Amino acid sequence: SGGDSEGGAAGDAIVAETAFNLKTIDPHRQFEFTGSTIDNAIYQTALEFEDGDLTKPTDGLCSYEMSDNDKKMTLTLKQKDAKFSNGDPVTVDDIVFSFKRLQGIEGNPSFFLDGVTVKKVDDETIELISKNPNPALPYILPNSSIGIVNSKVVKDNEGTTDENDGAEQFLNQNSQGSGPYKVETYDADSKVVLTANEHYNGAAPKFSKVVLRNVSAETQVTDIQSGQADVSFDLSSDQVETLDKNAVQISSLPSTRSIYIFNNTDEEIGGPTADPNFRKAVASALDYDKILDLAGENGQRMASPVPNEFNGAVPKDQAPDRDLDKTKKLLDKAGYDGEAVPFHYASDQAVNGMDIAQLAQTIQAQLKEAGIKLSLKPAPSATQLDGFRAAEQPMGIGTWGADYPDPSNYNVFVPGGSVAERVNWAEGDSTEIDELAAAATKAEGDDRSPAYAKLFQATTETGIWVPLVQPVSTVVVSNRIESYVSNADVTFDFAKAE
Amino acid sequence: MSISSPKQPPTNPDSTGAEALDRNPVDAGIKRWRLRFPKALRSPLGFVGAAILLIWLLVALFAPLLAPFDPLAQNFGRLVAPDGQNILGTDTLGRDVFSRIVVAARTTLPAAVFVVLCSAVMGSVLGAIAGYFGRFVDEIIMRIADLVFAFPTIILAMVIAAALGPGLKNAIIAILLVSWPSYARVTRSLVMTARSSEYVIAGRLLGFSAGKSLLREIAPNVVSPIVVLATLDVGTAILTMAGLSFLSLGVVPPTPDWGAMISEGVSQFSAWWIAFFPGLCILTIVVAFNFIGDSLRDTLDPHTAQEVGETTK
Amino acid sequence: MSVSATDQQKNLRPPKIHPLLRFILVRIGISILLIWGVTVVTFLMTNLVPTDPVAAILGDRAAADPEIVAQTRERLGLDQPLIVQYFTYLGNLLQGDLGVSNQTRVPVLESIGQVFPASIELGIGAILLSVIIGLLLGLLSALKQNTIVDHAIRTLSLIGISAPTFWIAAVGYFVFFFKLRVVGGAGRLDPWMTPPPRVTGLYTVDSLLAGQMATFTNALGHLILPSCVLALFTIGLLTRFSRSSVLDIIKLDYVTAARAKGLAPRTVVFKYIFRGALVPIITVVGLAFGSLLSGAVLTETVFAWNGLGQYAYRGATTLDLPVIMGVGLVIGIVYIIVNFVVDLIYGFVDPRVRVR
Amino acid sequence: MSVISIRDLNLTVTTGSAEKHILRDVSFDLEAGKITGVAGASGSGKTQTGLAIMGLSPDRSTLSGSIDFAGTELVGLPSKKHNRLRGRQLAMVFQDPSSAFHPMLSIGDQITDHLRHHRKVSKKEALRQAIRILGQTKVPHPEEAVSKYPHQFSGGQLQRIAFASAIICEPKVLIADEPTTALDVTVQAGILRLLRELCDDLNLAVLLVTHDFGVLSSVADTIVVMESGLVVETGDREPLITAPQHEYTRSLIESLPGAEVSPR
Amino acid sequence: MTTTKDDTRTPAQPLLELDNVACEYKLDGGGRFRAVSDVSLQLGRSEVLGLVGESGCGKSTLAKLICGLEKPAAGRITFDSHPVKPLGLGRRPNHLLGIQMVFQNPYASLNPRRRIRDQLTDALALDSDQTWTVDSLLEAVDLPLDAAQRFSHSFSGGQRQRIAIARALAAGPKVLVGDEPIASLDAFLQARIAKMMRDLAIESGASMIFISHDLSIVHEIADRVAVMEAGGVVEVGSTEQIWNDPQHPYTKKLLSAIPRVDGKGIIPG
Ligand SMILES: Nc1ncnc2c1ncn2[C@@H]1O[C@H](COP(=O)(O)OP(=O)(O)OP(=O)(O)O)[C@@H](O)[C@H]1O
Ligand SMILES: Nc1ncnc2c1ncn2[C@@H]1O[C@H](COP(=O)(O)OP(=O)(O)OP(=O)(O)O)[C@@H](O)[C@H]1O
Ligand SMILES: [Mg+2]
Ligand SMILES: [Mg+2]
Repeated sequence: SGGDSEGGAAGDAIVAETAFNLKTIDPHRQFEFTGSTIDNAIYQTALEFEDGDLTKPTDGLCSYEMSDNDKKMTLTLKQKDAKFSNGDPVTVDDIVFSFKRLQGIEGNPSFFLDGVTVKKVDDETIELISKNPNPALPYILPNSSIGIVNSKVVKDNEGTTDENDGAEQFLNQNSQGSGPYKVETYDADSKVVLTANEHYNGAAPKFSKVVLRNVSAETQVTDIQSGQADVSFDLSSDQVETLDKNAVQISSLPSTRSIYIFNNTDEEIGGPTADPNFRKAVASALDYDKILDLAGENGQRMASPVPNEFNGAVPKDQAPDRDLDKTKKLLDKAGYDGEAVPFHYASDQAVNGMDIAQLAQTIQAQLKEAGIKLSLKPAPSATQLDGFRAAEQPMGIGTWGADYPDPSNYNVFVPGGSVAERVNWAEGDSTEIDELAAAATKAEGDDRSPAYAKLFQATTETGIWVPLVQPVSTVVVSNRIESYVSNADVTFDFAKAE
Repeated sequence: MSISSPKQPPTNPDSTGAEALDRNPVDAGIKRWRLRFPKALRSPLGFVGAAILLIWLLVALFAPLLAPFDPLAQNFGRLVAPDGQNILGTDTLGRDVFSRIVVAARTTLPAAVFVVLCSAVMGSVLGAIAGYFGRFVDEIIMRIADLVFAFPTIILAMVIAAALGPGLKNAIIAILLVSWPSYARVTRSLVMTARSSEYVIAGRLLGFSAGKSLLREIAPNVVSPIVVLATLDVGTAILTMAGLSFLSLGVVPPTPDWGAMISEGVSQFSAWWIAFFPGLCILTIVVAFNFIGDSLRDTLDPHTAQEVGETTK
Repeated sequence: MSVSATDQQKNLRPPKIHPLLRFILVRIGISILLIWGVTVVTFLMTNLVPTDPVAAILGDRAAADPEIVAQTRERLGLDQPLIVQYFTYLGNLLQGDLGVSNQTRVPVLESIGQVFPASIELGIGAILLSVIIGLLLGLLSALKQNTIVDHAIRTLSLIGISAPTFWIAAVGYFVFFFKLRVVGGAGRLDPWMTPPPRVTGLYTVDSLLAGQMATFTNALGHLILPSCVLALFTIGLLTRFSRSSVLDIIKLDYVTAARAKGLAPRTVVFKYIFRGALVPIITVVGLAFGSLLSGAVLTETVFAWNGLGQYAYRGATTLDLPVIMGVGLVIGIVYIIVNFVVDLIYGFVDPRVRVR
Repeated sequence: MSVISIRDLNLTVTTGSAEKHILRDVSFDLEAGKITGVAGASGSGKTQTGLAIMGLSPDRSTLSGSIDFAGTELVGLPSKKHNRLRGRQLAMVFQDPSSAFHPMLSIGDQITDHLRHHRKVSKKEALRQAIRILGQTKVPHPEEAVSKYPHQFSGGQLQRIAFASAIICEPKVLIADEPTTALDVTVQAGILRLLRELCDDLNLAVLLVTHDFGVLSSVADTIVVMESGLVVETGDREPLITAPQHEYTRSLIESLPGAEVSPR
Repeated sequence: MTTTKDDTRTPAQPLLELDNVACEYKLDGGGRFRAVSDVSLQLGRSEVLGLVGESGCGKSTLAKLICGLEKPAAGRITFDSHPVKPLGLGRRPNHLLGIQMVFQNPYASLNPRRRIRDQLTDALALDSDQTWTVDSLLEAVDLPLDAAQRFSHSFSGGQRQRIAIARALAAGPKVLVGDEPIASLDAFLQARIAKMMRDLAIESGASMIFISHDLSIVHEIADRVAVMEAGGVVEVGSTEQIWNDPQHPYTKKLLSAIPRVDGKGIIPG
């Protein structure tokens, strides 16, 4: 195709395409994929995951040390040559301000540092004191939401560390980070352009410009093949399959997202779903292989909501299999009379290329074979989420993306957790699980992983959550890019592409 | 907001000669009225349209017999290209595209006809009231119609569907709410012309009340243009429904639906058959209604025909 | 049958203002009333939407905290009665404040300022195409009434108004861009191109103004397919309408009179027939512009054309109320203004209104 | 010497699959300086006869026979050549003056565009002539009239303007199709007088189509009576009206109030 | 404005009386147009009043006023000692049903979608005396009996006008208003239809107001003539009087403009 010569026109710009879910690139407010992809390129963080190894946080701007009781973390400024895009050096004050701003402005990611007190010790040291033992903290700090901003400039532009903060618009248009790039133009609806930060203390990126375009997945297919784009984030496995493998490079990574069926525990709302037998019947009625097929080549089974690569994951060979005889028995036990259960899902959503609407239809067809009737209730994701949040949906598809790679992030699925509340599952509903949860929280060091695995196994066994699949995060890169880095931490590292 | 000057049919000096009859457009139209349907179908376009429609009606009627497979069963390989078994291929979930297309005719056709019937009734009743009673009743109804006109159909329908949730019922409500004004406009203008026409005044002089003359004298004269408009509008309704489904705001899956199939298909360019054939179905059926409507319109007198034509969106 | 001028004047109580001025004033009045109506409809419509804007504003995490929710609700005035909310909304509107998107936190007016020129560029492209092609085809078809040319044009125009836009868009994109490469791809420019310095916001115009020929050709290459797709429906509409409108005119005495004067056929067609047919056609062009705006939603989605349609679609599916209200208002106003202008043209073109 | 001599003119029109014989063997002459009136009930083919001379017969009609115009055969004349005669040699005035003018073009424009086309005169010169001609047809204030629009005139005035437009190129033949039917009697008299004057002054051969024997009785020199496409009687005005020979003519005239027909 | 009092009063109580009636139209561009001003007229029983005047002088407007189809701006109209009220949305009051009208345009005055029989029956229902039947009506206006089953489109203009006359007569009117009922007919039919109207009206004991701009026909059928100019009545008198001794210059002008069918080649006026 003529794409190559046309692509050549792109010169030192790298064009990446994704279907935007961009709300802001103020690091302390952003909480979505697009925002964090951008902020990853703009901001440095106190700690990092080197080479995408999510199990081991490493030094970023700072090095760290945890106290024995996991209550105190000491950060020491390590990269003293780091400079913001306006040339100011990165100081401890900037880090402290960034942490405090994250906490104070009550944005979506504020919870990251819930219960943590930030204290400047001297010009090189910061202390983070947690009320409760907080072993997850090193796993939290690499998140791009905790990017370090230039405190002086941000304060000059209405930035504060409480809810009166007014620097969001400013930060969208004028990024204040020390990462390899800075914002050139920001248009939340269509396009964000980044240019190289000439003060960046690392190796200067090969591509001095990054264009991130808002493009639907179907258009990404044609664009990546025709040389209109260099990187595509949202292709489904079916779409990837059709690509000319000689013209593109494909990198698939295990996703950090989980897709599950939720069942409401309140009989008034859920009807049959309040019955554990029914829920378990659902779990054994699904044909997981076919679902896996939808997710594409490297999709994985899940035995709990926790991704397989994380600490605390239940080994995937323990995931249930299809067993229609069992289903039949369970349904008989539940006394299910064939009534149609409303099944809610977001009709306009795809998770790592997995179309939720298609998944829902597949589930419906499979459950029908097993004698369970679903009536599909699609809605735009905003509406669907409203109903889910209000705990009004009997059954449906939920998705969870890891905020940080630590099992404690999945406590939301445990009774009393924020997601569990949406199926009316409260603390005290199951003493066994409450005990397991307490044990997991208490566990330290190497004990944590098995303790959490036990907790999530028990949680999953209730059938309230039926984990479906851990999709693959597929990044398609055009052949114009000779080498690149794509890992579980940064889906695609613009600065390292050549 | 259209400026329409009520045109009186030309009055020419006349004779007793019978051949003079053809010269008055009003009469010419009326003379053909009783022969209209068969005659309209005799025009080549009308015939082709009727034939296509007939085929589709038969398809819808006998869908269960025609569909070789269960349209919902995900029994085949996914994205299989058209072959001997799946003559139009399979979709992303391994369902037979041909069976889905055939069965989809069962939802689309009745729904479109139903929505058009409802909006034709609603619109023409409102339009007749506005046209006959005039003054502020007219102002209120027509300004509301203008407002609806001022909103792009699909956006309004989109918001309504998004608010009420997707689903055939809600799509129908949405389309109903945006499509009545064209009927209101046409009816109003026809009623206004008829109201001041001499035969209606003659009736009033004979002691008909306004309501009686509206029902007995005006209504029969308004019906045929409305029928024509409605025929043309079925096509529009099908397109709007397909558009809503395309934006996943229409028919709820897994019910087969052409618009939804296209939307699914465009994400799979290489599996072109998923989107291509349903598009063709929409095209042919809308063409059929438009061909028939157009031939019917040709049998109306020019003034009325223009009235119908002008307001069709 | 006319009355002699003197009789008319004797019994005439002349209007206090010139009829043209009055005509304009009445039109302005109606337009303002309609725009007000649009504000009411947008407001009511979005208030009927059963969703909680606060949750959308705060996002998933923060919405879980009832305290923050209550605070936000108060800050946004959502605890006030509906009527108070409406007047606040109206007051803000009058100050040019359309609110802030729940999703992106960007002021709606600013976003619309961004996406509007894109839609206008597409709309103008499409309307130009449809007017030129539609009128010529319609004229040709009428002049060759009942010939094979006429039948062909009529059939094609009927098919044109029957095709689902989004399907044609997808097929067109696949064939002309993906397979044949004769047009530009999705978006308004190739991704690595920098938009021209903004003057009008229309890339084709701005690039010409800035003398950037490469950008111009690129923008044009991207514009051509979506505007053709979008124009397809209106071409059909205008062809049909101008045909019937020309046929109406052809029958009139003044056309026979013009032919009887031995004028060149071209003069008869363009000076007499076309001019006569144009007045009703102008009205339909106004209406067609409205249907273009509708069609744009679907077309823009397929072509990743970052215009009002896509903005509206995203607003509607995320139930981003300020966005929906803003777009509804803007499109309503554009529609009303277009029709106002059409009415004015109508008034100016027709000497019966202009001259007394 | 007749300016136009029509012989055995036949006109058939095909509508759909049916063929309609509109004119059957029509023959009569038009002479310079004389007004030839054509009378007949509605639909008898009066207008079509006039249009056939102008070469404006309906589409899909066939014309046969002969129309001789000063040596030129008009039947079968290529339309380009006919077009050169129209407006310049052959002029026509229509029944309803208010619909014979384009509502959106000024009077000056409409009565001079054929002058400019045929004679290639300048716009200014054309307007000058227009004003002169309007004066000749007694339109009040000709200088202002040229810049006005049709709706600003009464029917009678418009018909005068139509006559002005017809004679501005100094034609030899003028066809007037019911020029007074749409007008009031008082206005009609003025128009008839104008027609007579123009015919005499310019030595025009006039074909006056009408079904009003009162009008014919006032201005026509010769009268042709038609019945469903056939000429039933031709003759000089006075004998034809007072002593009609054909039964049809007789019945027509007798039906008129105040007609003075000599008893048989 | 020259106005003339109607001084040719019929001795007894007049059937219809117009007293200083005026009517105004609102114009599209604003402003008002006074189409009829200060008209006083009387109509006796079994009499035919001709109303003449040039186009646009207000004849139709006057006819509409009489039928209550326009609202008078001033003045009073009395029919059979009842005031004529403008027609609103409701039924026309019974005592006013005695005024019926025949319109100018025969193509528009019959309902194209209803059979002739139905339209005549509607009218027959009003006449308590049962003077007519559908058949006798058709016979009276010289139409074949099978006409009743047909729709209006199968009739020529002259035939339709006769049906319209039949319908007006069927209601048993006391006043028949004909608004240029012959104007759109062939010249050779006009006199015939006009005479038929007069004969039928008088035979059934009604009076008639006959509006026309064709003076020679009015001369044939009217007992009295009113001449209108620019919204006002300038002269009223018996037909003979108007014809032989017109007083008003406008009447004179009007009369002298009628061309005579005498073959003399004299242009009138
Ligand atoms: N374009 C046409 N196509 C077919 N038939 C036509 C056409 N124009 C006229 N006729 C028919 O030709 C016949 C003669 O028409 P023409 O107009 O010459 O009559 P006329 O004597 O002028 O009548 P009038 O007094 O009503 O003007 C009529 O029967 C008419 O129906
Ligand atoms: N609805 C109306 N609005 C405004 N002006 C009107 C209206 N109807 C009639 N007129 C005007 O009122 C005047 C009288 O009209 P009317 O119809 O009564 O005249 P007429 O004598 O019946 O004329 P004609 O002989 O042409 O029928 C005319 O100048 C006309 O332009
Ligand atoms: Mg004629
Ligand atoms: Mg009148």
